[in-house]
Amino acid sequence: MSLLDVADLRVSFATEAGDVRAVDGVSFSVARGEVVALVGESGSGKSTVGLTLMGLTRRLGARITGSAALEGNDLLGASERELQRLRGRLMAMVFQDPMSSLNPVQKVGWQISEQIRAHEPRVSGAQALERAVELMDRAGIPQARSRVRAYPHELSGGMRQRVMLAMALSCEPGLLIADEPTTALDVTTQAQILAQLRELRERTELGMLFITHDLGVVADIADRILVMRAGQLVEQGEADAVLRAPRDPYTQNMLAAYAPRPARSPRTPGGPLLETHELSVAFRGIKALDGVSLTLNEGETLGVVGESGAGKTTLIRCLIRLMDPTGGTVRFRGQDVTHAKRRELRPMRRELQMVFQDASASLNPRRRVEWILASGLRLREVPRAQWRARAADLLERVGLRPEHLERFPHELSGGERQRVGIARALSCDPRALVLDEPVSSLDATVRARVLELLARLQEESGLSYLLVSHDLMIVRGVSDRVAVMRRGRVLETGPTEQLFSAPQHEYTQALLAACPKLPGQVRSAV
Amino acid sequence: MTAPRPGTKSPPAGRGPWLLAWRRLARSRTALAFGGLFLGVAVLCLLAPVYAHRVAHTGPNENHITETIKIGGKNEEVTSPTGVPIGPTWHSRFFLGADANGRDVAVRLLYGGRNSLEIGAVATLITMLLAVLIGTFAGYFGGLTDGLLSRLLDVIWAFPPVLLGVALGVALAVGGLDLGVVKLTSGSLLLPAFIIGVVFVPYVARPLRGQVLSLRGREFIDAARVQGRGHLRILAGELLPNLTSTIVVFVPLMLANAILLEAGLSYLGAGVQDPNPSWGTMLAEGIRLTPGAIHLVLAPGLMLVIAVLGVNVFGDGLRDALDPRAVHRAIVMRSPRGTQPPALEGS
Amino acid sequence: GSSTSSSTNASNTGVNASSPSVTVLMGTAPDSLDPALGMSTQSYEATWLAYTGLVTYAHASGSAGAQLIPGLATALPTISADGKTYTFTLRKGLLYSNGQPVKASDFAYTLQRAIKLGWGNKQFLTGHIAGAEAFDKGKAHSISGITAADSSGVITVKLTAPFGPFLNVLAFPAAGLVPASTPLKPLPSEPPAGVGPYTIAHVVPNQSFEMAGNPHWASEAISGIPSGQAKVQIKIVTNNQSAAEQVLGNTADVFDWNDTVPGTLLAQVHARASARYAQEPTVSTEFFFLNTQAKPFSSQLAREAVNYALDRRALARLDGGQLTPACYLLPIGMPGHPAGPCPYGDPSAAPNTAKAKELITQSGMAGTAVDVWSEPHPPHKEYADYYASVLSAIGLKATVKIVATAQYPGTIGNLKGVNPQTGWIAFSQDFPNPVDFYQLLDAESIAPSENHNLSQVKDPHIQSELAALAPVPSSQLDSVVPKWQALDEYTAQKAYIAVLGYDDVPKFTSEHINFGALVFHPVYGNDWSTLQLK
Amino acid sequence: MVAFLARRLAGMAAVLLAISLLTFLIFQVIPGGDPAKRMAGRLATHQQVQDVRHAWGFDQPLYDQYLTTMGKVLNGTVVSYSQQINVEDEIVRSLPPTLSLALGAGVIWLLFGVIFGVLSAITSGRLLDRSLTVVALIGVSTPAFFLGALLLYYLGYRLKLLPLGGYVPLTSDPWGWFTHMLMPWLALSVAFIGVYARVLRASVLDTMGEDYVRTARAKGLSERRVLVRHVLRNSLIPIVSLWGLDFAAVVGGGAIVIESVFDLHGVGQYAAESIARLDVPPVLVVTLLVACAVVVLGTVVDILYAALDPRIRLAR
Ligand SMILES: Nc1ncnc2c1ncn2[C@@H]1O[C@H](COP(=O)(O)OP(=O)(O)OP(=O)(O)O)[C@@H](O)[C@H]1O
Ligand SMILES: Nc1ncnc2c1ncn2[C@@H]1O[C@H](COP(=O)(O)OP(=O)(O)OP(=O)(O)O)[C@@H](O)[C@H]1O
Ligand SMILES: [Mg+2]
Ligand SMILES: [Mg+2]
Repeated sequence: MSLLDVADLRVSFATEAGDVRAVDGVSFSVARGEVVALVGESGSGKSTVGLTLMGLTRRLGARITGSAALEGNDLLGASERELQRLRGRLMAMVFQDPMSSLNPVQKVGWQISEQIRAHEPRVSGAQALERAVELMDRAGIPQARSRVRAYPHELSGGMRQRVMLAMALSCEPGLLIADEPTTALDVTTQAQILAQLRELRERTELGMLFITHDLGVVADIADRILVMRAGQLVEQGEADAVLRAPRDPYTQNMLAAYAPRPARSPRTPGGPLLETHELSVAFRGIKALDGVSLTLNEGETLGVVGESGAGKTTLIRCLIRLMDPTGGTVRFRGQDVTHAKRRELRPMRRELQMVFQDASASLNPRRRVEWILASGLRLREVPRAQWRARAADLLERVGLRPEHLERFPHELSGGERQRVGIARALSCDPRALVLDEPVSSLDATVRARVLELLARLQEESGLSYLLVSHDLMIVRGVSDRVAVMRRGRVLETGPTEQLFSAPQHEYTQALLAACPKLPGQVRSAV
Repeated sequence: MTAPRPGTKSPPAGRGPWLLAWRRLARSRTALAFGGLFLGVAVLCLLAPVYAHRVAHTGPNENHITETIKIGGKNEEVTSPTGVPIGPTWHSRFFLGADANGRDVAVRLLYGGRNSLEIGAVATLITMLLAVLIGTFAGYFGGLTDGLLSRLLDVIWAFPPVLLGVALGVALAVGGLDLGVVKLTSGSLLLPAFIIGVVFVPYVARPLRGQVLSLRGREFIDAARVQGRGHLRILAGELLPNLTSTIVVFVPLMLANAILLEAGLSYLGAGVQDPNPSWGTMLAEGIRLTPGAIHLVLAPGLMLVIAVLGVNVFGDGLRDALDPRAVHRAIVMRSPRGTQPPALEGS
Repeated sequence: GSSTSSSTNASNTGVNASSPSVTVLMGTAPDSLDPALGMSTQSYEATWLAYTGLVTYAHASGSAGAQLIPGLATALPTISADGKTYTFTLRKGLLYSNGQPVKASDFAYTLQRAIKLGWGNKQFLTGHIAGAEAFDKGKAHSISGITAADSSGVITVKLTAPFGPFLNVLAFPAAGLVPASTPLKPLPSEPPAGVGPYTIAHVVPNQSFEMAGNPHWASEAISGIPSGQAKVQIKIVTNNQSAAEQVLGNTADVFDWNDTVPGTLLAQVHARASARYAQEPTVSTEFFFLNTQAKPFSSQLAREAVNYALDRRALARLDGGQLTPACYLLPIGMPGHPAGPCPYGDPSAAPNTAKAKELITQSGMAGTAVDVWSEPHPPHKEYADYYASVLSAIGLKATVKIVATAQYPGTIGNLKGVNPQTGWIAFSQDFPNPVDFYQLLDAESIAPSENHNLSQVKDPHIQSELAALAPVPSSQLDSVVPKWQALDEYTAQKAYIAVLGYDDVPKFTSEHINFGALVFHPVYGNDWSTLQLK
Repeated sequence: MVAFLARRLAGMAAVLLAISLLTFLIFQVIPGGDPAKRMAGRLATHQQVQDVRHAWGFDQPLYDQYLTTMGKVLNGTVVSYSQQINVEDEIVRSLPPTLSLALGAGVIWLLFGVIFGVLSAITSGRLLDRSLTVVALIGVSTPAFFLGALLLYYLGYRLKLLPLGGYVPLTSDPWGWFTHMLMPWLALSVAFIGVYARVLRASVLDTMGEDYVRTARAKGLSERRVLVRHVLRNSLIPIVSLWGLDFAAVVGGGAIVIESVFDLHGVGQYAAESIARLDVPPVLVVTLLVACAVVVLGTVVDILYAALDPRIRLAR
């Protein structure tokens, strides 16, 4: 007998721009102890399904039809009062963003025990808190007893996510809806959480609806897969079957995009272009960079990987002199960047451009694409009359159409925005680009296309890239050489294939081991 | 990682934020109605001379103390021997009654409105100009510039606005103010406008500074710096467009507050100088003559409330339209009676 | 003036702790309750009952109240033939309110203290008493012109030149004796001991004070000074409206005469309380000064035009009907007030605007710009508004200039600054002698930054008359009244000023008070020592 | 914390210095504002005025006058020019009415502001919300002295329900105190109620859209609990700080106009009368007092803010 039955679920939102059909006729079921993965590109309606089952889209003004039953309880027709009884006790949800999903002004222990007491009125406050400690402990939070008194902001992202998990499981629900529970985490933490969920399912027959766009994670945990696109289910089936032999063209595309790119054939690098020597940065005693020496050669791509907080962004900001290092130097074509005066810096700046991690934050939301591109052209003293044509050219180079010139950043998709970001960097006619996680905010299909674009530009104009990422797979596909960073230090550097097949440092080895893999993918090392 | 969150939907392509805001505003009928109300009052006030000549047949400063007028066949004195002025006649002459000097209240109300609105508008302009300059420079350059400008704001801030206004008003009432570029003579309407404008600067400059402070850390500013653009270019090209909606939101707010503060200062005798009427001075005179002549309080008071209410409701709608996701709602609506919380650092 | 004094019942034992209490509501707090500093009418109203000088005024209404009577002196002084030496004899056995005996030498100390603390009218002392100037400058340790023998009680005062109103000066509360042990510093909240039916107690500055009985008064009982029957509680209530309502509703007893019953309330007062409300004339004049040294009022025709054009009935209405229209500088109640008709027509009738316009045209001043100065206190601003509209109507171009009350005298009295053309001014008597008013037209009062002759009149006729009339002692004023009348008529003909009228003030009490018995004194207003509860 | 307080104190000293200088200078440049002329009497001669000027040190250089005055302010011996009464004593006497006014009105506006704001937010978009919005904005748009005059006229003169102004000490007559304060409280708080209702509405609506409120619902909490423990707990934080600052402003004379309308003899009225008399010392002291109150309460608010919102650390 299945735990959850959903039939012909349709959800639409009335917005200023008309109705948005977020979910458009979705039917599936989840059995006890089964993990069903819901995958699909951004905006396909995955979260809406989860939220609707929890009854949380009602107050957003959604129109909902179809049926959904959880252990015989009608979820869609239930009154708010009945839903309150079900939420947390029979079904629980873990939300995508653990920082914003916890109340910032309440202690985490209180937040967990609050749920327990809401459903079990006879439990005393102290008992509930005791259970919270236990739950947090089981969720793998070290020193749970003292951490119950912590506020959310005092915990790391991973710990916050585990608190969410502990909270969701506090009343031992039958169904857990997990909305991208690991997206915010680095690979090692992600692996730990996935292991916990697996263990939980074994132990408590927990049924799970696991929402994600990461196929690697799906392969790791799911029994069955549902693929969504534009509000509809385009494919569903056993996990292995879908991953090995996708039938729907969209799924095939997605898988293809995810598949790691073959390592590049090594090329002959030119002379050194950008060098750092013993670069150090300290923030109030914290060493964000601790003696980093790296070299980027002409025409090559240097990948820098490292977990969150490793100092990657700090490194990049020093390279382009958005920040002054506490020690060490940066040289660009032999010239000292670190101590250059503002006037000397200008020509260097043009040649050394940056692509930012968050494409939407790096584009002025109040300016049209044309203006954004023209601002670079103006600095090159291109006559005003040519701006528009040149801007259109640039767009073409990054695979966009001239009509995009008229748009504001918010009118572009994530991938398009990142392309504009690249076009802006190109507008200065640079020799080298430093790229801070240029694709990590994009979903898999778009990501692949942007990486392709970068490769093509490099072919065309011999640019050098310094590409920073926390994702090993990305770095692997595009880099000639790779450097691994941790806690402000470079642990090892080497040609891509060599580093991946024979990592020297044990941290690199751990990092590689933690990477989720699709079935059929051969682990390259360990 | 910022995957788009539910609730943010992409608007129709090709539309700028301004157009969208305008559309939202156009749909908010209450806001438009009240905006229209304010405009109506303003137009009415601009037509004061027409009313004075064609309808009331008297000017704003013409005294009719000892005259009598015919109402419904009866002769009535404009002011009684003990100085009590006639109430509303609802006729073309002395429609809203007379004041102690036997002047037509309706005529003065319209002329006074002109002055009140003019002061409000000029004061708002001064506030916005100074506040944008101070706020953006302090926020963008930080360091010493910020320190000095922020202390300056602190000083104006901690100075009780009404006391500052009255003190300045008294100080400048006779001699006027010589600013080098402009000379404000005593009795000039620009004088109270200038005082009010200065008093309100911190209320706008502080939030602007806070906003610039947070914008400064945004990546598109970094992007501009990476391109090697100069500070002023970045200020004007990148920052200012992002401040416009805040600025626009503040304009009606400040206009409303300026009109209110003008009334308060006039009540304390430091506002508009005689014989120029303003709603505030009329109110002050009216309050002196209550209870025998409540119309002298009600007429300017209600007119003032209607005009300010119009601005406020419109401003409220504008705020919603410009930023439905309510970044600006946190910008506290201010009254001249109080102060605004300083933008909290580190939040 | 309505009733005469009912006060000389010496059998009264004075005010003590068990006396009933009367509440006076006062709109403006006294500037200071220290007699050596107080200058405001509110201050005099209280201090003249607590600080009796060698001479004082009779406690009576109307012109009887302007009579000087012996106070702490046994009799009015003997004045030497040259008019420069005044000789007094102090009564015997007098005690201050704190029990200390009164000594003749205290008189000298009292005047020294007033001079040293900077009493605002000290020019009446330093300008006339021999040696006072030197004392003020610190060139002498005492005033050489004053001698006092404690044993005999004989006090002589020598003047530098005869000064008619000198006895009036000694009747100021500032000359009311205080013990020589009084500290030489302002004592606004613990006023010094004095001699009089009352002492000032429980002072909460700007909020309230009490006129309590003087425990030693009963034994002294100076004839002509009533002992009082009730304690007086004075509360400062800034809002005249509220104060008038309270008195009307009998929750307070006396409405201070310095305040105005709002015109809007007068109808009610007349209807409900006509038996306890009266409009009392004061010896004060409101006028517009006309600067004779500047256009347009350098032309006598233009000045006359103003006098013709003013509708004084309108001005009276602006003052809530509490202004008696008039055209002479010397007000009713001041010796020398002319009896004849006004040269510009009946001030209580319609103005002659046509004539005024004609005069302006004749004068050639038509179209001249005129600044009309006034202060914001009602109805002075309203006067100016009206006045400006009148000037505009007769062919001048008038602009109103309102200056904060505190700034006003300093602003208009500054010839180097604004040198005002015309503006409102009011003057109330310091003492019942016309010299007081004629300081305002005395050429010697013209000064570059402290100008008091705002019309800047430099008229030889006025100067010669003043020289003759000023030295006549107040006690012999009757003999020169016709001369004063003639002078004042001359002034009116020259149209040096445009008089609005004389101020009336309210005498208004609750029904608990014996209204008829309450004296309205021409110099000091409501005489609290004559307050009787029904 | 100590460093924070020290920095704030230093900042405060700087601000107070600037404010005192500014006040002092403003009064120096007032034409015809020479205090000596007023003190010398109405028909004083030039010589007399000079004497007063000398006696009071007005002929000393400006910085000297400033330093002497500030010295007296600091050791509490400064007296007013017009009455020569100790200014600090006078202010202490004026504090009870001002505190009564500020505290009472503060409680009223906080209470009703919160009630209206919450009502408005939970009925957002519906009729009640829209009517409350208009009512709140009417409140915001009404000058306090206009409202005060209307109250005085209708409740006082016409209906004779309440006294026509004045202040009765709480200690001598609690009921009298209450009836005398009622109208001033109302007149002062209405505008604030409007402001607070609007601010709280916005704040509640913002909070309602937060992810953690969704979490709270997902936990199966009752709607009331979600509202009180999660929404209000967070959205009241800005209100608390707002209240502190407004209170400071009102205590320090922000209620000048109301005190004058209702004749309360408070600090504000004292300041207003002193300005009218161009009496520098009281104005100086009141201004400094207000500035102190604003700065000190600003600091308290920041500390409170940090206590209420654990994310915020005291900075600067
Ligand atoms: N409250 C809402 N109002 C209007 N439209 C909404 C709302 N919530 C979601 N949508 C729209 O519904 C569609 C599906 O959104 P949903 O959040 O379910 O996508 P998703 O698959 O979870 O995407 P992601 O991977 O980015 O989280 C989107 O087009 C979104 O814009
Ligand atoms: N402005 C700053 N003040 C204090 N500490 C900082 C600051 N910026 C960075 N750090 C610290 O420096 C270290 C490196 O940060 P950095 O942003 O370079 O990491 P990263 O590798 O880019 O991480 P992520 O993948 O999360 O972006 C971190 O410990 C971070 O907390
Ligand atoms: Mg989602
Ligand atoms: Mg980073």
